[in-house]
Amino acid sequence: MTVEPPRTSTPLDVAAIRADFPILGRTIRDGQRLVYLDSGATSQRPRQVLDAERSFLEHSNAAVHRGAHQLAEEATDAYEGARERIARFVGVDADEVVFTKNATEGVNLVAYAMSNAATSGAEAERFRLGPGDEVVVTEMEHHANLVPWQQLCERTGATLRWFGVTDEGRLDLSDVDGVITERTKLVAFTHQSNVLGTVNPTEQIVSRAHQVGALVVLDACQSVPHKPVDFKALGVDFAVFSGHKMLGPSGVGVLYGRRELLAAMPPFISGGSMIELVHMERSTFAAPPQRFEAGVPMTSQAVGLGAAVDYLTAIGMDRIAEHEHQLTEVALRELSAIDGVRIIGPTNTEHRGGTVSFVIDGVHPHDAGQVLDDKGVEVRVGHHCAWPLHRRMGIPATVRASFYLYNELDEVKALVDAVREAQRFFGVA
Amino acid sequence: MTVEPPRTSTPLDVAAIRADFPILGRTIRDGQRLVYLDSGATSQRPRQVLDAERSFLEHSNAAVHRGAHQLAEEATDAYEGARERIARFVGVDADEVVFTKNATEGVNLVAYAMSNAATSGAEAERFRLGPGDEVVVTEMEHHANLVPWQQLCERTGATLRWFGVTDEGRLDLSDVDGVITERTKLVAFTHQSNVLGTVNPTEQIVSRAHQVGALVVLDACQSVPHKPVDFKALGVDFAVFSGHKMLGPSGVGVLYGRRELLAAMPPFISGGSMIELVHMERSTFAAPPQRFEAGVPMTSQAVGLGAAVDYLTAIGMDRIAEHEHQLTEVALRELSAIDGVRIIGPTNTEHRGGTVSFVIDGVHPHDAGQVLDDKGVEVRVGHHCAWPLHRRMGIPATVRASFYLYNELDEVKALVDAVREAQRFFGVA
Amino acid sequence: MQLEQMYQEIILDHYRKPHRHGLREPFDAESFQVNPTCGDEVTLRVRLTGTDTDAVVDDVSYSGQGCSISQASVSVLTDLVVGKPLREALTTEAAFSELMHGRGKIEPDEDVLEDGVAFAGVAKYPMRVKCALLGWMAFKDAVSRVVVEAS
Amino acid sequence: MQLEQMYQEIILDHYRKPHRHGLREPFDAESFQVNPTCGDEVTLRVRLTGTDTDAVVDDVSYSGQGCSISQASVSVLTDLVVGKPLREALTTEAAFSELMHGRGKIEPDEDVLEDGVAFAGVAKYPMRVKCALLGWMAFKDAVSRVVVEAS
Ligand SMILES: Cc1ncc(COP(=O)(O)O)c(C=O)c1O
Ligand SMILES: Cc1ncc(COP(=O)(O)O)c(C=O)c1O
Repeated sequence: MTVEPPRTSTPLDVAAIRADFPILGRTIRDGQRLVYLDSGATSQRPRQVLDAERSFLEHSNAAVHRGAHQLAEEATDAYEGARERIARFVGVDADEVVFTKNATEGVNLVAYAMSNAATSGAEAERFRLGPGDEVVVTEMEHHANLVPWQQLCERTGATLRWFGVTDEGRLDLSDVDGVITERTKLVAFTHQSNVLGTVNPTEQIVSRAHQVGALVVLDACQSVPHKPVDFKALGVDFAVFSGHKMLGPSGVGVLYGRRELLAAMPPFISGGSMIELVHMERSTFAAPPQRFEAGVPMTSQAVGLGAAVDYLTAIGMDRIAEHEHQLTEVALRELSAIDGVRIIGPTNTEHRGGTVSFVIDGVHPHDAGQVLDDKGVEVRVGHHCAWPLHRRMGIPATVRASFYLYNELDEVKALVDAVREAQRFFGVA
Repeated sequence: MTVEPPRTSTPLDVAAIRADFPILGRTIRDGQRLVYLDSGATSQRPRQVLDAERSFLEHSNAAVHRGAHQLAEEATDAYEGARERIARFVGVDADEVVFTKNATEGVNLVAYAMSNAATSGAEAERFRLGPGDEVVVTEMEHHANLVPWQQLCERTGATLRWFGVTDEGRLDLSDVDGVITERTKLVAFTHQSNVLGTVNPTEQIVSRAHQVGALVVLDACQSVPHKPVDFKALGVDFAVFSGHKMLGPSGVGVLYGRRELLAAMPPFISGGSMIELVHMERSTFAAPPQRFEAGVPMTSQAVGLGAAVDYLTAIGMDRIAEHEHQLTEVALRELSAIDGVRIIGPTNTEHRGGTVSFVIDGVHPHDAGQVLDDKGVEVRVGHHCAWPLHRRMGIPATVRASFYLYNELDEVKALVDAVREAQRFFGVA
Repeated sequence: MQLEQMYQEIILDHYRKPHRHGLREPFDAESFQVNPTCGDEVTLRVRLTGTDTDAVVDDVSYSGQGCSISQASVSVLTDLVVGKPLREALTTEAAFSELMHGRGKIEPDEDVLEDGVAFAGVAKYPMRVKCALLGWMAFKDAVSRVVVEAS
Repeated sequence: MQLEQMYQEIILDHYRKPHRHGLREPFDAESFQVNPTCGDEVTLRVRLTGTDTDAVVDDVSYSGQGCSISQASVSVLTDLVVGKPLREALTTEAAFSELMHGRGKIEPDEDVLEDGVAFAGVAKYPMRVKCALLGWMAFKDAVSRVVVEAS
């Protein structure tokens, strides 16, 4: 295995980065070195993020936006400061960032706001859906960006349509104008597939959607953690991502919404801190983002995510993308070279991120995963919450390796070796 | 000020407890000792909870229920182990405990499941609501247990009714049978008021509700952290509480639901990990509690809440209740003794928890809070997310002191002194 | 003790004896503003004379409930804007808003803000800034309604 | 290496040459079970003869897809229950389920579980326990359907 010299930026000092992640020092099973290749499911946390959260909790913890004492003031500053940095990280303004518990809640927030529009005022008109209206998704969506739209259609009588996937694992956009039509009210699609690694062409989809006046929701769970992303530049109306996939805490996610859309959108979860006036008979609601953050929020988690964004920014998203690109290139090449191993998704690195899924003839992914685990190589096996995509590719499950800034080239080698071992163990090589 | 000797249990070693809470060592403004009397909004966290979460993140962090590798196995064990201990803490079974981001989400979960029942199968029949049906709440509810029901009524055409509050700050139950009737489909009320401290008589309300076949939702946010609570013994159908009010992390709450109800209830937030089968056209859903936990959950936060429950259990909820009872008794007596101070809520400790709200003639609560803060006394001022209750009591806002296991008697004294100082500062005494 | 910095005598005076208090007729527009975190409210009316660049603030009347900061602030507001050209009043509004968002690091211009400079200490308390701005938001909103209606 | 403990030869043999594979007629009830985390599926049919306490498992047929553990387990299941009195089959089911939930700490009874004892190593891997139980859940479910229909 050889690495080409980095093309656009200085290479990462991966050893120094790894030293920031306490968990990477542990072993697996009988003393195997941990080779963590499951960052697509959830990433690990650097000391800096753990420390930021702990320091907040040991010094400034209080309920934010509720009360005037000094702790509340410091906590609110920390929480809103995190919001500002996170917003800047994805090219938007702080008041366009809503904190959710995860990306899944973000998608549901938009989906429920749309069905709630039925019983809201005229300003919510453009969010209303009914029979005859259509919602467009793709066959490669994560369940998080599929099931909420199915449910929205069930609630409203709208129809779900979708773009298919080619054998190569790309979106079939041969009939964009036939799928996104005047009936389309919303288009939801993933920026990068969590199985195939495919990066979808946002421009073509966004411009057609806007041509027919449809809203665009981008699932950015697998892009924001791995490369520079600017939602304004992409022109999407909404986007979601999760903290835990980008070195941040679990329990916090982000919904971005264009200012004027959030302002017109009915609330989803209701309760304290999202209101303007409350009477027994009825209530009115606060301006965004508060309108969409009911209850005591994930305060220390937002602070932790702010620290994660600082960490990523200090390293540089360009360099991280470049690093993963190199690992992916080697992984694709080496895995493809093994007899009986088939990559599911693009086999080159063009418009493709650092997620490599594959199947091994004669070895069920679950069994392969067990052998890999025995070698300390932690990958995910199964349908990765993208069941329809697997069905489309004609397979029940895959083995998925996903890379991040802390992965090293010799971990790719460990993966490849473990795959060969799985073949040996099950007698197929 | 004198303390009576503890009645039923050995007194807490508050000094030892305080040593577990790093934040209690800090100062406020110009070097004032921190007197934290805002645990009703959010509690502080002991080292044990911070350590449990950090240790999880440094050793076993992974996406739970998704993948078969050793980290996923350890993470799932930690997450499900926490669920078991938390369930036991409130007298229910693990599969009746759903993790939410906060109590507010828990209430919304039930409210949305009920409107979703309209487009669900026959098994969801008993959750359906429509015109002519009634939902009953009380005038002392936190917005979290009021606004979601208003919104449910808007979505379904059902009618919201409520129990009033007496001048003494008790529920007016003089006409229980007139308020809860055959039309009532659901009764939602708070176990303990977050403003008045009032503990409501669950038995009378639950038995009338069940007599007419209505479901009962208990808001246990202010009871579970402070005394022994057993949901099975109370006979409620659903209950909610938040981790951050009971020494646990923010970003995690609990919805308890009776097993057979959860089994029949349609999902709320949808996405990964809550499904059974997913096709492009439609999906089926997993059994509870997974059905209600879409997406990567608040994993480390659940683990932290498990540690909080262990901490509270080791000290003993009975002893904690007794300790708060004593602080409350002294606070009520000393504050009532000040000319121009009026307690809002019961003035004795019968059926009453450790939350003491009051107004000071001639000093707006916001201004009083500022003087208290200047003395290091952190209380909450405003309507405490119970605006209708304040309107009912004829006041726009109150000052609220709320106690917890780490508060000492001399902090009550600091509160009382600061209130007198506020009167002096604004020239009303 | 920092309290005196926040609660300047000027503020307490305005709180105890608010200027131009009460709701009066005639008026061109009214705005109701509430601070949802604490429940402070103000209803404020403006009466303008003249139009466009010649417009002058003829009267500002108000009622409400709230803390000393929110009540004193709206009283000071009336001193600063009544009888002034609208353009000048809006400049004053901008200066006051800037002061309040300055976290105590902006030196207020007494020529522009007069009694308003007393609120410089409030700017150090971010949770109270909304109190000080409540009346000013109502003023801005009411003025914008007049302008919208006129156009 | 712990792998061999999990993947006993017996398991791999059943996986490669599953017993009684395929769906057959006649049958009294069918159950479809799926493991939503990994997508493993099994469709299983039971045919009983006799009734109540005399009931005997006449045939179990199945098809499905999944890992070696889930496929081998259902193959072993058929060996253990076909031709046995239903009561005995359900006792075996309970014993197997107990073994799988024992986290590797339960000593299996070879007289009851026969080839099933090979799964003792799987019990140490909690994430794989569901694989081993998939077919058994289908069996239990199918039997309960026969009983419900009969009553
Ligand atoms: C009585 C009561 N109910 C509900 C809530 C809402 O809890 P959370 O904001 O954690 O969802 C609170 C606290 O804010 C409360 O005190
Ligand atoms: C592409 C994609 N979308 C959505 C999600 C859902 O994210 P979460 O589970 O954090 O809500 C994930 C990860 O699980 C993902 O990879």
